[in-house]
Amino acid sequence: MRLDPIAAPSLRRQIGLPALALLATIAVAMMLALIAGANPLATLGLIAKGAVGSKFAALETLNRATPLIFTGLAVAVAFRAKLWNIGAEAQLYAGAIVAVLLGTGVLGAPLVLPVSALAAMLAGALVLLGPVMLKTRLGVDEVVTTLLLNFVMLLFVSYLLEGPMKDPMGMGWPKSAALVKEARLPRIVDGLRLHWGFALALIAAVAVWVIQTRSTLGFEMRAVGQNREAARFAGMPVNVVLVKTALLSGGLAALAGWSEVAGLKGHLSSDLSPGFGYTGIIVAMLALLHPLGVVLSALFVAAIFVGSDSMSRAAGVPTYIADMLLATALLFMVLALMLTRYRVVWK
Amino acid sequence: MTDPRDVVMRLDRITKRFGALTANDAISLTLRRGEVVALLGENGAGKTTLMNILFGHYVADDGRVEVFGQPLSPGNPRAALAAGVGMVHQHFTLADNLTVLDNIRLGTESLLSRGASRAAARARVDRLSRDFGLAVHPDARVGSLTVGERQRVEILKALYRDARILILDEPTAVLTPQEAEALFATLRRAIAQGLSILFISHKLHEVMAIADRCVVLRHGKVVGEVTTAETSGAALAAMMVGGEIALPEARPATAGKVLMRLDGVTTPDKGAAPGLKRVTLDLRAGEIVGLAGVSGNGQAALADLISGLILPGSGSVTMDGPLARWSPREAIRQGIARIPEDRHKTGTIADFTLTENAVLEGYWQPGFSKAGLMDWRAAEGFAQGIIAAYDVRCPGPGARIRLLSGGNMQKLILGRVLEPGPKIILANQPVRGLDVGAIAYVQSRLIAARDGGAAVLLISEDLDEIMGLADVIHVMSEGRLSPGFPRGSKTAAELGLWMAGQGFDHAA
Amino acid sequence: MSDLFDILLSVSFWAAAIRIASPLIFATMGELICERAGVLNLGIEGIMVIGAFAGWMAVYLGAPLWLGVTAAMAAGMLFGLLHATLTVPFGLSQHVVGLGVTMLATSTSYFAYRLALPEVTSPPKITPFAPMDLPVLSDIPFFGPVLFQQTALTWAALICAGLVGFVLFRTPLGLAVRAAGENPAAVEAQGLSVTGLRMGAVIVGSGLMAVGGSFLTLSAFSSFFFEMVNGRGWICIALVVFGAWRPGKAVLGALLFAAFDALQIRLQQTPLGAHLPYQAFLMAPYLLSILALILMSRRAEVPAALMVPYRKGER
Amino acid sequence: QETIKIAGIYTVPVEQQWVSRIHIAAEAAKAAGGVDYTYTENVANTDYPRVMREYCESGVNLIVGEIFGAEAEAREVCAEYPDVKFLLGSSFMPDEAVPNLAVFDNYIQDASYLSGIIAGAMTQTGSIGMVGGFPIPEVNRLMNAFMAGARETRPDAKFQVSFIGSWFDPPKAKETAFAMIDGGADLLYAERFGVSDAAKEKGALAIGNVIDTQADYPDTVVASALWHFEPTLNAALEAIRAGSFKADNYGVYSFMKAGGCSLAPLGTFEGKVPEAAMKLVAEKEAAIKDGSFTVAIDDTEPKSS
Ligand SMILES: Nc1ncnc2c1ncn2[C@@H]1O[C@H](COP(=O)(O)OP(=O)(O)OP(=O)(O)O)[C@@H](O)[C@H]1O
Ligand SMILES: Nc1ncnc2c1ncn2[C@@H]1O[C@H](COP(=O)(O)OP(=O)(O)OP(=O)(O)O)[C@@H](O)[C@H]1O
Ligand SMILES: [Mg+2]
Ligand SMILES: [Mg+2]
Repeated sequence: MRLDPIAAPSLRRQIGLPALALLATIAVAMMLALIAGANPLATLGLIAKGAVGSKFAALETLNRATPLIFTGLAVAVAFRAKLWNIGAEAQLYAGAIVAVLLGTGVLGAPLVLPVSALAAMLAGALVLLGPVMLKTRLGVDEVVTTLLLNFVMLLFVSYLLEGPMKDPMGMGWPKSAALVKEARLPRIVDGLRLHWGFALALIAAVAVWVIQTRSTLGFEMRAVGQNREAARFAGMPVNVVLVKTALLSGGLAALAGWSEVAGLKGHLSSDLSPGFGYTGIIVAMLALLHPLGVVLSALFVAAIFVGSDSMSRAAGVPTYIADMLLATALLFMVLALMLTRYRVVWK
Repeated sequence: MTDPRDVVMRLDRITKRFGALTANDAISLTLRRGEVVALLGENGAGKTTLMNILFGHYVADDGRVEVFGQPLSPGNPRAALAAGVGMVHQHFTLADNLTVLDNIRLGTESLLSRGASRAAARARVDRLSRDFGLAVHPDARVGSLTVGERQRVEILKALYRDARILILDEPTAVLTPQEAEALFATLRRAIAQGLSILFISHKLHEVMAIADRCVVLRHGKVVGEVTTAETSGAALAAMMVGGEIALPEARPATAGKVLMRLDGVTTPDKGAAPGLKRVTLDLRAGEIVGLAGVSGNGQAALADLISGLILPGSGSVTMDGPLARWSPREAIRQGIARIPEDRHKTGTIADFTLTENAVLEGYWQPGFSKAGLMDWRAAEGFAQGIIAAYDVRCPGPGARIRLLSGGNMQKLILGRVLEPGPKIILANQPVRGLDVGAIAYVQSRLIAARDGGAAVLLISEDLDEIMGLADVIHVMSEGRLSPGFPRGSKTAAELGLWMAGQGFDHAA
Repeated sequence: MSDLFDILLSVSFWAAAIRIASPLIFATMGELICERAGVLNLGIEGIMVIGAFAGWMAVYLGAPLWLGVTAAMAAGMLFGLLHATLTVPFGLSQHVVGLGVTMLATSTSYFAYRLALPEVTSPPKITPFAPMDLPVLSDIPFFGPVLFQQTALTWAALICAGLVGFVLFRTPLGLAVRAAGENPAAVEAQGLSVTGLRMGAVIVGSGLMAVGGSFLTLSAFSSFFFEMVNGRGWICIALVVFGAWRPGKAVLGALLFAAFDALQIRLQQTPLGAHLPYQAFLMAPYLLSILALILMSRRAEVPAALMVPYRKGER
Repeated sequence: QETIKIAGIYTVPVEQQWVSRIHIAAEAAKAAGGVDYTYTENVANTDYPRVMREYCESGVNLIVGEIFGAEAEAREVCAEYPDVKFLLGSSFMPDEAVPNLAVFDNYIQDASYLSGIIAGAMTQTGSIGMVGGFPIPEVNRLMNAFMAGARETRPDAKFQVSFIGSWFDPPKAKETAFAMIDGGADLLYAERFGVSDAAKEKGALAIGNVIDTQADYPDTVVASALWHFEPTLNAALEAIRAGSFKADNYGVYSFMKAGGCSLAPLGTFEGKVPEAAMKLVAEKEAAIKDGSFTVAIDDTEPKSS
């Protein structure tokens, strides 16, 4: 088997293959429903209904997409520069911690949101800076250091929540005090959970897109990612670029945690993120590291998850089917996206 | 003609297309026992593609390959190896982290077997090394070897498998003249043992020296086939490009003031590569300084120093006064044009477009960006200008540079560094791997820059190139620099002695 | 201080370290094989889950223990096949496929468990591997109980590590696998199939990861629990780097990590434990891993083609 | 009478001890008739409010579950769906402003205390090991009551306390228990799965918690403090049927008085526990039931002694 690059993929290919991937996912869903003794024909409708079937459902999907856009952007920025940041999860929590530190009464009304957002970004950046320094100075593999820091950070959060940051009013449960009202991101639609964090995520995506395509920094980041030696020879400050990349990437991941706390939860707990940092990697790669694509792929991931989770309840299938379908959809989709650009040749 | 039974390999109407491009167009070719055939052609003529088909890396769209009378199954390197074909690729195929012996043994034994003893394998490698004059240490890690040693490993790999046909794709492009000589000695022994050789090179004197027959490709087609004895280098060159090549004629220089001075500069060694040892050197306006020497004798350190990659450990570098800061960007700011030794690794970014590569080192300058935002229109205009002025053959400024042939890539780099009107030009192996036409073009550009008042430092292992172009010649050996010899004051043999390190004892 | 020495000199501490290390050794060897061939397998966490599940389920349904191990291995190889197909011939991102496989294998295990046992309110048990009390050997002071009262699966882990080392460094197959991770073009040029080697390595490696997972349900414990793998797979990825891609060093790393784990459990009971938050102890193994990586960073040799997909005929 | 549709939303799988008690009670109510029951397990706290809303939208009448990790948001949902009743595990008090939310918790300190009395009598070395998941109030409360009970019969008892930082890692819990046995413990308080296994392998004893596992460890598990969710659920169902469901604290339905907890039968250990201790247990049990004695509710994190 060989793969031949296609110079100019046809529109049919570009739309048809992803559509096929979705169809295949639906087929898997039906098969699983059948195995679980549910009505396979109902699955498609139930998934769609659960993901976008009502205002409530659609907004929940957007809600779930919000942190994924941030972590997806964080990963896209880093991976573009071949900085393998697997630690968005830890950076996310760093942002969440800052949201609580500054949002529980330390700062007042007009200042608290912008200041805590910036401080959160800085905290996330610092978390990533460590591994990046180790990489640039000592050549320590960042895949492993960022991965391990996720566990350290989670334990640190757990320590904070059982120690210094424990909510005195929390009846002993390990969680932080609640944010004051001024530190909360307002909701976009009254009565529904969607908050301005989603809008901020969209703005961030556009900003990252501008940085990557229009700015000198974006040019430098791509160059360093593609060929470090050539970038250095061309006079680019490679380590500075890597550090800037880390700051941007860690900062974006931190915003995910910050917006979850400020927009949704109102407090920090050690299960704030069900793996948003890891899913961000999938989101970013699905988008081929394109910042605007990240928005689409985050929405896709969120819709599949929320839709299948809802379907599992409506159809009476074990809830784990949601993750199965999400994983299936992802794998089919990356394959389909690759096949839009390559043709399989059997020799 | 000889007995047809002597034909060891026959390519029959091989055609290979990459998209719209036909890289090989119905190429037929035969190789006989004990014969050396040279395959010639411009960059991108389709030579490597043809060899890759023969060896099974690519599958031909049409045509067939016969080895020792048997058809070779397509797309299957294993079959080619089994049939007795060995190939030394243009870009070596060695695993750096493995030892020489492991690289050679790789794939020679059944994967499910326990494997023959290392000792036996080593003995066999030792014997082959001796028989063919291919000295390498079997337990050395390939990553620590010089280019020449790696090539010996590649040849040993083929011989270890009892190759009867040896394909060499530009084997001398990266070799020092001494290493090239040694390679030819090896090849002669191989021929004597009955091997047949298919040989690709852009260096016509080598071709004249070793080949029995030459096959010339242009645009994927065979345009000529001659017996070496009945042709000349000039005739071959003309056949390749389809016309006469005007070789650059260097007029005497009129040297101006010193633009850069190195005074007793010493730099640290880098692994096996020596640093500079108290080097003193003047680069003058309107003069080409040639740096001769066997590669790995400190040229890299000198190039890195002038490129801004390293700082002098001791001694001083002055350009209109002592250097305050030193970095690649500072070097660019000071008007130094840098043509790197390796255009693939350091000179360009393969997946970037021509436009992006054109502004790779100047993107921060006011013309290309403002307030941190790129002006892509200006950048593309710049690239367009280079493409037009330097005759870069490409689909357009938006094409990825990896699609370009080496020569055209080099022209883009040339344009990138020469367009801003540099004061000093560092040209490190500027014509390596290029075809004769491209070489003539690059060299004429360098001469034109000199005539425009630039100081040029030309680093090359090709003594002919140095002697032809340089106004002043220095020789480097183990990090030391010889005095400057004016054009024509030393013969090649005399320079060779310096290269071997002989004059330095008196001079030092 | 004396607490620390007491712990370090105790038989049970070292026995615990070896026990804790056993699943890590299997899975680390699996990951090491994959990475040596050039494929980063982030599916490890999920493959350990499916191994824990499949091995346990087989035994629960009546299979003998070793058949359970085999079932785990087969399940792991199946997901390895999926990973390999997507990352090797199709050359998809190893990050995405790895995380996707982890998600798929994990959810598949849970889904299947729930379908098979919908009504349980207390996790069913099997009879796991028992420690092997070897006559004479077990009576050797100190080493006897540390080494010879482990279960057969622990022994299998140690043997497996030796075997992996032998195959990788002493056989033509191992040479080919390592070369595939260093320079696939070199492998191709010597007439071997990069695709075949890499796929084989990923499949076999995934099988070992799954056996590592099954250690948790067939030896360390007797029930299958959701989330019981608890990040062990990620640790193994760190252990491979820590071990500089060498089986011997990786086993050492696993033992070291396990020893720290065993130590922190015990230190929590010392006066020190009363002063420090328990999270500090749980963090220690991770922080020490990072520290160790820093200390050995200079010498580590990453397989040069790790994470680089190989597409034949493309340069 | 109309069927009451119950939906359970659990943050862990239904095998988890705590949730299993709710699940069993709900299944029992369903079997008894007049009730319909579905559930979703393993819901992340992030998703919890969404799942609540989904069930509300789908028209269930009563939602049971646990909102310890999603209090604020969950209460918002309750407020937004006033027609749906909620019976949720929570550390907080009921709120008059949200009249459709009643809270509960596993207040089984009474039974834990009694099991502690037996433990104190059964330990030879006087050293007791306790392995927990996280030091949350629901865990601390029971550990503290158990320790108080143990001190009744063994005033000099020493306790080793460890938290493994996970709810679902029996191998780790087992290793921790092994370490405690090495440290001299001959009796373990089995808050997590895995602890009794260690005790069994090393010939130590164990005291169960929330569920009865003696059948699996006949020679190991001496006694267990059981939680019964049935009184809590039945009270809620009655209130709904009577139309009197309101913001209320159902925690008391877990008290021994209400039948919400009990000491498991000694079973295989019948006759092996010292007479005096069993007498004390009986006394205290009676005192608890008639209200003359209350076991202190102490939610602070227990420390090794
Ligand atoms: N893998 C490939 N994919 C697409 N096009 C290719 C590929 N390899 C080669 N080509 C095309 O085939 C043409 C011939 O390439 P080839 O490598 O055979 O040139 P060559 O004669 O070896 O040149 P050089 O002298 O520079 O080595 C090139 O111009 C290129 O456009
Ligand atoms: N991925 C590719 N796609 C298309 N064409 C390619 C690709 N890689 C190489 N080529 C073509 O193959 C030809 C030979 O490539 P190669 O890498 O040998 O460069 P080259 O021209 O020989 O330069 P150099 O001598 O510097 O190595 C080039 O002309 C280039 O056009
Ligand atoms: Mg070529
Ligand atoms: Mg070339």
